[in-house]
Amino acid sequence: ACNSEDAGKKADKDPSDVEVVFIPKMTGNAFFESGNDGAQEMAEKIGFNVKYDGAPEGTVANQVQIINSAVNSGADAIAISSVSSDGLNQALQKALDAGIKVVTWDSDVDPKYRSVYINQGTPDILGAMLVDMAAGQLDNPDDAQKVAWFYSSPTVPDQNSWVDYANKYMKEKYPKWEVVTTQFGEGNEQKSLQVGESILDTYQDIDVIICPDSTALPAMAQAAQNKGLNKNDVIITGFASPNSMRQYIENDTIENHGLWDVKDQGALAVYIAYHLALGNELKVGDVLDVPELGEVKVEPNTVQGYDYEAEDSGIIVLPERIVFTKENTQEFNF
Amino acid sequence: MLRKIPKWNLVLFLILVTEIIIFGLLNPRFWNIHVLLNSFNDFIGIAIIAFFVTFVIITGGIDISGGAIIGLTSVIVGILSQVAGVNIWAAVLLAVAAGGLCGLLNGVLIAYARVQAMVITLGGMLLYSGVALVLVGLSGASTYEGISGFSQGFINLANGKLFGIPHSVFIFLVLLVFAYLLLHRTRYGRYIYLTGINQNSAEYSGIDTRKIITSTYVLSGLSAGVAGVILTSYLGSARADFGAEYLMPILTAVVLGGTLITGGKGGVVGTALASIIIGFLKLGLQMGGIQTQYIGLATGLLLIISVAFLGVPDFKSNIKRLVTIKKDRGGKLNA
Amino acid sequence: MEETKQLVKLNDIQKSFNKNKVLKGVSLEMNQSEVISIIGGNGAGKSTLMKILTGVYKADEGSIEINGEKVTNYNPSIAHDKGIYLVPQEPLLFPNMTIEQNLTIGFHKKKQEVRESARKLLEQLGWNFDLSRYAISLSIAEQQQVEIIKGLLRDSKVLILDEPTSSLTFAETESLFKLIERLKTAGVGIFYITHRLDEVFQISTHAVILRDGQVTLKGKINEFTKEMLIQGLLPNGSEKDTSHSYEKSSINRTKEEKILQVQDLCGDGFRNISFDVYKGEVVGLAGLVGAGRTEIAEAIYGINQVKSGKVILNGKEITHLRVRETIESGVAYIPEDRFLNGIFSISSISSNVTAQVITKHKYFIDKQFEREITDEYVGKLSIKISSRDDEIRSLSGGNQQKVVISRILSTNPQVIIMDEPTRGIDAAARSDIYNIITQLKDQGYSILLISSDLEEIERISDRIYVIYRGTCNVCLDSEEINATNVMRAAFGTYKGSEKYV
Amino acid sequence: MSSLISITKHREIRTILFLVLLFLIVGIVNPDFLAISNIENAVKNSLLYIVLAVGITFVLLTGEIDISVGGILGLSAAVSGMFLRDGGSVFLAILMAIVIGGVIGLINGLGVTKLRISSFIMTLGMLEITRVVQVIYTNGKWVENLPKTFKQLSQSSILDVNTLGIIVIAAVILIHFFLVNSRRGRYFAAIGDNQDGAVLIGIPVKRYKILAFVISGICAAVAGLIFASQIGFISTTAGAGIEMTVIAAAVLGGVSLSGGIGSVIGASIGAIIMSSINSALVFLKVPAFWNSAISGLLLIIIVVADVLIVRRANKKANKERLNARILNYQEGA
Ligand SMILES: Nc1ncnc2c1ncn2[C@@H]1O[C@H](COP(=O)(O)OP(=O)(O)OP(=O)(O)O)[C@@H](O)[C@H]1O
Ligand SMILES: Nc1ncnc2c1ncn2[C@@H]1O[C@H](COP(=O)(O)OP(=O)(O)OP(=O)(O)O)[C@@H](O)[C@H]1O
Ligand SMILES: [Mg+2]
Ligand SMILES: [Mg+2]
Repeated sequence: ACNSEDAGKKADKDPSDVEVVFIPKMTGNAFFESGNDGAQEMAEKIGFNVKYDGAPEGTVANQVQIINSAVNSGADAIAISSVSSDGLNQALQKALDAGIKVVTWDSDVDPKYRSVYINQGTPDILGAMLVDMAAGQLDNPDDAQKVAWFYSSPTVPDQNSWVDYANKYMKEKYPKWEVVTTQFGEGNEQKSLQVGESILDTYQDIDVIICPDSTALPAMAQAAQNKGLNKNDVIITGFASPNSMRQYIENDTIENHGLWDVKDQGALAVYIAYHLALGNELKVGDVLDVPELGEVKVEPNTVQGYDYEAEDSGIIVLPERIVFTKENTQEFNF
Repeated sequence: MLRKIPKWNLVLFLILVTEIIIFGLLNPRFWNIHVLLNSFNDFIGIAIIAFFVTFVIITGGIDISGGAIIGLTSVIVGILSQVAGVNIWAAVLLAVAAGGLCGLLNGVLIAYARVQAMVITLGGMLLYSGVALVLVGLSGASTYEGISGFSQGFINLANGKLFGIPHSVFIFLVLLVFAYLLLHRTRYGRYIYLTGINQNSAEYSGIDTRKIITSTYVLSGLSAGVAGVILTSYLGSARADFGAEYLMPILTAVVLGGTLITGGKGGVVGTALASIIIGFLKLGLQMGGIQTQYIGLATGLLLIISVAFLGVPDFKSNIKRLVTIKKDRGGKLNA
Repeated sequence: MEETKQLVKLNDIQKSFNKNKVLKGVSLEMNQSEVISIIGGNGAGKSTLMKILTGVYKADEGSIEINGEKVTNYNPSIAHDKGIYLVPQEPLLFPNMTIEQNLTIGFHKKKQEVRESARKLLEQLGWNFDLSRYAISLSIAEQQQVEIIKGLLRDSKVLILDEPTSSLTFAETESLFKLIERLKTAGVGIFYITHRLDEVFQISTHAVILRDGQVTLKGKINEFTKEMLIQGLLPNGSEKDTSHSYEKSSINRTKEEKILQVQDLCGDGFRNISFDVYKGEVVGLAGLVGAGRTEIAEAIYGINQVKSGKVILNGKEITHLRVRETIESGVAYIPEDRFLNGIFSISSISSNVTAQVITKHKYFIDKQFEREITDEYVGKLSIKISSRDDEIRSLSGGNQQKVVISRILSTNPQVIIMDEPTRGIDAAARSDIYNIITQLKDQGYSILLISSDLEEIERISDRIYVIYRGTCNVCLDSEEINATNVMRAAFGTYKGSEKYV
Repeated sequence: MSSLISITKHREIRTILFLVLLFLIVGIVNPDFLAISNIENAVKNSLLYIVLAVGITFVLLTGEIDISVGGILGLSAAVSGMFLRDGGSVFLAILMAIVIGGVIGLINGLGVTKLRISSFIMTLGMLEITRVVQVIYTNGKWVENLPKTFKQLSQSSILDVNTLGIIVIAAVILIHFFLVNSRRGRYFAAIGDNQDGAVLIGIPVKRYKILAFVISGICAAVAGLIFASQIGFISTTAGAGIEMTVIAAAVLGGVSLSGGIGSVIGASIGAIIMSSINSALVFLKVPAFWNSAISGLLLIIIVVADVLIVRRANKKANKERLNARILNYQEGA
């Protein structure tokens, strides 16, 4: 790695001198591991270095520590999926002061502290998507339905924000739907399975269970399978990687689930970080041609509802989100 | 003079020095004194709780609720100052006091009802982190966004520098000296040891062991409260899940520091050295290019190997014995 | 008569702990039907030698022959197979098991058989136990009894009794001796460790004196006199007088004030206890094992609850005070169960000694002061240590007891309650302690002595109250004190003088 | 009254009472909780904890502690899971898991007995190591898509009762009788009760301690298999933090952390309580952010209540025994 202080001057430095630290919320989670796969592939193709660094527990203090170490060890850029919208501010400020470029992906921070956010979709897009995936399976979606939310914990920002929007959306579009419970699995498989089974036992007339969490969804599906239920008895959907859900789609436990191409997201995040680290600038409205991924456009922060507007701070929204069904699940590997 | 320093602390000191040398060779930036001093910020929470969990463990107990108390106090600071509009420093005091109160509950149940400490503090851990969530839920603040917008003065508490040295280093030192004097120089400290070695004998000697035991949990709770405040200041945000991952690191620092998990032996200097060792280990490996998720391997090995070294006064001869024992077994099998 | 068979032979056994050379080449042999008494000062290495014989410790040098065969790779389980069993000095029962489980564990015999033979044995000894009691509820004396039973049940060929009688009273000791006699005729060899020289002459066939890790005297018992044994115990050339030279200096009670008054005290395990202790007096509390003496002492001290009645110290009532307050008002207590309630095993000798005096300091600990106090008592009681910073658990049993006594003495109390203070203490130290008692008396301190050693309690008490099944109906004045009276009273059959009934 | 006290003398029975109480209280709020199917479910869901608790009980009885069980669980589940996913035979996978658990247990045991490392430190270190080894072995990936046949192992039933449940419960009862009635079985508790005493009567203390760690390791590995079979996928943090829950379960069931006291049946019931609390909270229909606070409170109330009951009973028995010796003593006199 080169000295970060003069990073800005050398726009034409060698790719192999650039180190991007790619930080997931936590390690050991299929979603982030897939993002890392995409990031590593991109790095290999272009020739820069990506260091994947995260802790098994996704906590603010751990991320701060990892950011600090990245600064200390002389990284050039950081691409991070943040566990907290405000807890990383001090650490990121230090990174920026040290001349390090900051890109966020998956989960954003205060836009003051990063250049670009690689967004899989704004909370309203994703919230609506969750509801629509369930509604699409119903013959009469306007009828009354009993809905349960099941995800990781009340403290994670992104899942909670999707659910917030989804609840609003539900009220407008399907006013007869009723949320009967919101449960948490703490990202723990055993507990998720157990809570999943308990949901089915406690609310025996439940119609829809939405699980926007990569542990809760497969556990919920397994719980339904254990109880001998399938997609005709209860609708289970949510966000998780296709690899973890394929079997449940194939054996008809669930009809569909969604996600965005997290490999692309990871790849894009590290590429943008690399691009900035080379000394390039990205302004709102710029269009950049990314190898393999095509053209992307930098949108203003306002698309996510932020007030902060600066030339060099913007959002790139991933073009598409995928709904996985029996037809297409084989086509993905992450 | 050297003989007066406990052997284990010397070993820890040597480990620390070795660590600094090796990591510096891997990445010379590690030798930058500012890098090292700044890294105190990242383990200060663990260290100051570990100082007082050392007290608890010496009395023969254990306290695993410290991490949860961090979250609770952080939320209390946040809600009081940002939602209820209480003066930030008053909020800080109240939060630390709340930490002490949690410790008091642990302590009373453990010392007076004589319930096993591990279970009470495990229950406490769930309870306090649960209460933190409930508080946030009831206060109307969003549970997942964290409460921020603290005054610069408060943010400076952990982020500021004095003579170019981060505040956290001073906080570390002040609390270390305080804990050291309390444990190793006062009558109270002596009572902690005696209680931990043999509570009966201590009772017969007129020591009010239950008060002593309770007080150590209160101290531990207070220190977790302080850690919660510092972490909130450092991160500029108050969240219920702060500190959740500190459970094992705190215990690791205490036991690597040479404190006997069964009580009666140990000290805060060891704990302090051990927390620096673990902190630097993490930093050094990260700077050396190792992914954080693999660092557990290093801590695990460090723990086992160094303690094997400690537990056996003459390590070499023990290895020898191990070998010979195996030989003996072989012999028996043949017979 | 059959020719006697050699059971055990120890050749040149050496053993060190760290750098402390404990046994410096000890050789011993034992034949069938021998009772060999091993005597020696505290820390001489007696227990260590016996632990080596049973495989608990490994000798550094030397060899062990059992039934004429050299043993290698020795361990306790082999020792048991060969019929060697050790009844340890400190009872090592399993507290959370019942007595019966304690007796059967590790035993190859069927439970039913063990139960049967245990019952028989108890009958022979005249001891009384509910086998379903948990060991944790036993007093130290009872634990010792159970350990002894455990040893006797084993049908061992070599039985080692390490100070078995140290907390037994005369009655229990008598019945034990009868049984030892019977075992002896059955051909069992017995190593008997004791500090009570009278017992040596009573039961042993041979005596061995161990001093500083070496055998200094060895031979048939009838070749020795008590004086010779005492002489053998002393370091070469030393002329210290260690006979139990205790001079009773009876005080005139009418002139002195009552320092401790116990009035109609009731609690769990005792009822309507009343007695007085005058200034400068040694009052004995005698009784059988389980009579309730310890309970009374602990009630006075504030450990146990008092249901009714009063304890008055110097005219001030101290009945319901907590331990700390009792200590502050001037009462000290040497607990009976040293291991459970006395020592801080992994703490240094010096902090064991000073655990109580440091209350006098305000906030900080004065290390210099600690050193001085420790050195003073190590000297006074001739405690055998290698460094005052050593852990107390590395000391021999007797030396640990001396440390506990030092702790109590260092607080300068007005009344000292001593519960079996000389348990496990050697003759020399015993006279040291008696000397201290004399000094304390002279300074106007008073002592309440609970002792199972008949000779001791007889010799140094000015008066003796005898406890019988939780009640106190007999007080023996100094002219009434003699073995027979004490014994009778302990069995509840004393009719002599009516004045205290 | 006295019969009630004598009932509560048995630790296991007390724990069962707590369990029944828990079910009744939740049942009052939501009668569905008392449905047979749910009770069966509760047992099924706690099988994993039961197996872990049984293993850890061996270690706790000897006066040591094993906090590496979560790591062993994860590692053995991941290794055998990957083997199964790639088409390996179920039998071999089970064997592999058991070997892994046994070997790690053996290392723990050797470290504790031969190198004299305190078991807390040894197993804490091992916990960290096994976690990382799992990450390295799986390359940080989840193990997914386990074959159906394997997942069915935990779901099959005889006469409508979960087969695995029957096996585990039968095993627990057998182990209980081994520990209580057999000569060797009692050695475990004896060692924790009084180690010096155990040495003296010739118990090979070290060997039994090593054995306890090996048993605990194997149990953790078996729990890993149950985990894989019941849940169907294995993340790299599988079983994280489970050690504390299991220790709490054992303690709840009357196992002492200082050794010598406890039974596997008690520990198993404790495990059912610990895992039922999770489901109970869903049945109670309180907002989920109360869950953690309520389960903490419940745990504290149960252990404190239990300790107070025992203390009272012990005090009373002690008093009676002491007073029985007093001459002419009458109750109330
Ligand atoms: N485990 C040990 N570690 C270190 N030193 C020990 C240990 N056991 C005994 N010693 C030392 O060995 C010496 C002999 O002890 P031992 O217990 O054999 O004496 P003893 O003759 O039985 O004395 P006592 O009459 O007091 O019981 C003592 O000085 C003691 O300090
Ligand atoms: N720690 C204890 N826990 C429970 N019961 C105890 C305890 N200590 C003693 N006891 C009980 O108290 C009874 C009375 O014993 P105590 O020690 O008071 O008798 P003593 O007269 O002092 O006899 P000794 O000659 O043994 O000293 C004992 O039989 C024992 O059952
Ligand atoms: Mg001895
Ligand atoms: Mg007594």
